[in-house]
Amino acid sequence: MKETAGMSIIVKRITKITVSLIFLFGVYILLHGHLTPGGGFAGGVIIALSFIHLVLAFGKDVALTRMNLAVASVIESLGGLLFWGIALLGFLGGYFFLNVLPHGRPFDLFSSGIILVCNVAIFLKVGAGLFSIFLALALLRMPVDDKETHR
Amino acid sequence: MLPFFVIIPLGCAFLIPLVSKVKEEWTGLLANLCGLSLLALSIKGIFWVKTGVKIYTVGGWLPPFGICMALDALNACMLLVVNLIGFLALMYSLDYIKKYTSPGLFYTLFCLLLAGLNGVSVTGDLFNMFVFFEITSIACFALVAFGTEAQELEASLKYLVLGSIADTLILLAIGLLLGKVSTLNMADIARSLKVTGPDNLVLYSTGLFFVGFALKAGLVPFHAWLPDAHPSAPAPMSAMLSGVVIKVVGIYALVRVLFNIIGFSAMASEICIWLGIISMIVGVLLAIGQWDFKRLLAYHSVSQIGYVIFGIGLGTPLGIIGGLFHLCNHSLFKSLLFLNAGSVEYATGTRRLDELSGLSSQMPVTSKTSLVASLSIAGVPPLCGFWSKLIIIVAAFQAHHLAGAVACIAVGMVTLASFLKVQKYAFIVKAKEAVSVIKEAPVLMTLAMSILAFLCILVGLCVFPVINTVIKPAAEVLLSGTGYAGWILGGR
Amino acid sequence: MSLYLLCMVLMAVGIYCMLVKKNLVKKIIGLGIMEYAINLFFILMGYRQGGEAPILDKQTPIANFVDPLPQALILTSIVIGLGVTSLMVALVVRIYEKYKTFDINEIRKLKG
Amino acid sequence: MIELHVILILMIIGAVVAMEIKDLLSSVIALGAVGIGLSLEFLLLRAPDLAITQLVVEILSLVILIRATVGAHMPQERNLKKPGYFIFAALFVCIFLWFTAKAVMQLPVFGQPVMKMGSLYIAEAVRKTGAVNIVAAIILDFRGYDTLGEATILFTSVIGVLAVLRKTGRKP
Repeated sequence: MKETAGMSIIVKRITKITVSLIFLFGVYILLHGHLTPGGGFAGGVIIALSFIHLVLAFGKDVALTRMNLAVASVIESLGGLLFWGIALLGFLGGYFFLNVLPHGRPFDLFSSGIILVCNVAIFLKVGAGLFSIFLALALLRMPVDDKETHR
Repeated sequence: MLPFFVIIPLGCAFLIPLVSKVKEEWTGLLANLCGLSLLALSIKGIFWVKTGVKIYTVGGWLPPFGICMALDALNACMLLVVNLIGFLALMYSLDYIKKYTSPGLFYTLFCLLLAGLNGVSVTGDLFNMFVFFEITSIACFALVAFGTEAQELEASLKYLVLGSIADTLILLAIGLLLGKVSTLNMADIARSLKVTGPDNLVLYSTGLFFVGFALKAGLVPFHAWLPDAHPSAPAPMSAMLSGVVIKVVGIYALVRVLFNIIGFSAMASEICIWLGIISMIVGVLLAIGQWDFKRLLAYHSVSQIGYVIFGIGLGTPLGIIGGLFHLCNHSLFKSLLFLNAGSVEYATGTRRLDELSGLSSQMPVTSKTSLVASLSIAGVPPLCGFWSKLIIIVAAFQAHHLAGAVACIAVGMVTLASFLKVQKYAFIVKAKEAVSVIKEAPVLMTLAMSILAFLCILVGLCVFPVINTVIKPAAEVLLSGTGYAGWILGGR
Repeated sequence: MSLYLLCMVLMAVGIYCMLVKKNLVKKIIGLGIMEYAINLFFILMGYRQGGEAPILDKQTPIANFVDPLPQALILTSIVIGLGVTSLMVALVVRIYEKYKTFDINEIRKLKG
Repeated sequence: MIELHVILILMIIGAVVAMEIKDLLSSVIALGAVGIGLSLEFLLLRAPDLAITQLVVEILSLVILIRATVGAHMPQERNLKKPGYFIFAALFVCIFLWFTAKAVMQLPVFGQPVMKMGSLYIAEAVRKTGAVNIVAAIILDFRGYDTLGEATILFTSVIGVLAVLRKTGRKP
């Protein structure tokens, strides 16, 4: 059953190689959001796409053992709470959404205060959220039992 | 204090999915806590705004640079309406939502809806307003389809198609204004437009705003989605949709843009008046023939929104006071009526008026509160609906708008007839056979309904204090027109 | 100017598609086209002749940048479009499941 | 600027194809082509942030749309029998285009935006936020509140999708 799920062996083989590369690219886009084009949102979508890639190549069952809908929605909420918390952190300096962290030197990776942290939060939220949209749509078509959709 | 109107519901919305993993029952309590704190905050806001307009700069960036939030009397009034109805609907949901699966998702969406409505009310930035619009709309689309029956899905899809056309038109209008003045702060736009004066572009964006907001508010040529979407939602959500959403997203945003950003012109006034009259008449005529309780209420919403836009469109101080007062009153009695319809459906399982009978003995609280609400909406003294309709009619006579005044009176009569029909079929006429299985709705549902009925009577009895503390300052904000820019930006 | 007009033609195609087509998937497509057109319109308004992307460089100082404000707004707008589209797809999939068709003429249960 | 015109005209052609073609899968793919064209336009208009985002969002929405349509029994789209509705819609679109054209004529000439706020942001972004990418500085610092709203929209639609896709809505 496991052998026949998903696409052919060629696709699976190549997916194993490319998925990690796509993942790395997503992280790069995320971390350099304040220096180069990209940012948390684009990075998050790329990560979600890398997981979707896995699901498409290996079939739902294999992919679900690593990442299921419940985990995805928890990560999404956590990402949201993180972003919300960063916004609240601004109250330390007196204003909602104030950039309280040190700005650092321009062109450094760790610069620009909350922007990097916000990018990470958006990344978690967008990646997990879009993946769970895809999973929910994909699971709906499965006629057999779907424990994951019951919450 | 201002950002907390958005922070609290957002935080709750992000927490509820986590809480529902642990214990599903706590989600309702959390949501109610959120509603209660928002209500307390908005009551405080009403008194706080007496000392002048409050500005909050998000992130410490001064107004044209960053996003600012502004609290004036009009905002404060809208926030009070939103959070009052929101809290009571949440309280009602605690029992009502037991009929549905996954209450966690419902409460999450409801908190997001509250966040969106509060965000729209409190913001002073045009694009930010659009963003919170979208939160509101998406939460509404999802909540209308919450029952996932075929009809509900279809109503939600219809709402989504028309709603997203409206959003696109509004975004286009914002884009045109942005291209012209290159700023997004409402006060700054108002000031820049005053300098450049009106031209085709501003006129066209006004038209786009008009169509977009009228679609959102369900005014008559654009009302096609409303009678499907409002009855399909779960009852507390219907109460929110009819009581609050169409007003904040439609009327409030429209008058804010028309009066305070672009400046109220004679042409806009004419359009408002005629849209209002047509909505009043068409809405009530369509309502007469309805036998579905909630659908009938939805058509009456169209008609009553017509009163509001007619009153505001008159542009006179009395007309604006009447319009805003009717807006607040309508959110009280229309939410109450939708909650009544919900509890009738909860107890009997049907909304068809011809299948109901003699509920007054089995459901005493529901029938009494619905009597209060029906008399209010029909404009029977001394309930709240009477006073606001009276003010609107007097204002219409004062403005020498006889056609409007006559239409108001006639529509009021037809409304009375229509609600007498509801009372007769659903509550008064005795049942042919004994239907003893029907019980009164659970205690929290009756409590929410009783509070709303009490408020209807209270507002009707203390008309003048209510108008003086809440409505009149709000009307003054609108009357000050583009002078609003001076309040926000100060001397700069 | 001609670019603005072409962009509006694209938007008109989207509106026409949404109003006329009876297939639900076509309605999603119309919504998508409308969103593309409006996103493009914002960016066209922010373009500056011979401008550069608004990202600073170590070597060259502040130069002739295009307007960054519409770009920031449209980044938000793209996400909004994605959210609305995915919700609409979910609704359409559910409706398909109930009726086994995408054709709106066969679906119409609601009156009015 | 001829390349912008060419791509935009191709996008319009793609949109018409997506609208008129009978096969739903082809139609969805044509929409994807329009989206890729949009991404190219963004790149030419010096908006690389948007080009990346548009590209990945386009791929994602294409995957979701194909997921939704593929395997569905393809209905033959029936021709409408009501020409009146066509004429009404066409008339509406024409009026829309006419008024838009009039309004658009009053915008600043293409290539010379007003940039009242834009130049302020460009001048101050690095000093005040430390971010080199000015768009990132705007979306996450100057207008960070908008981005909180944006993230919330996505959250709302995820929760909405989960709510809509529940197997049963009401308890029996």
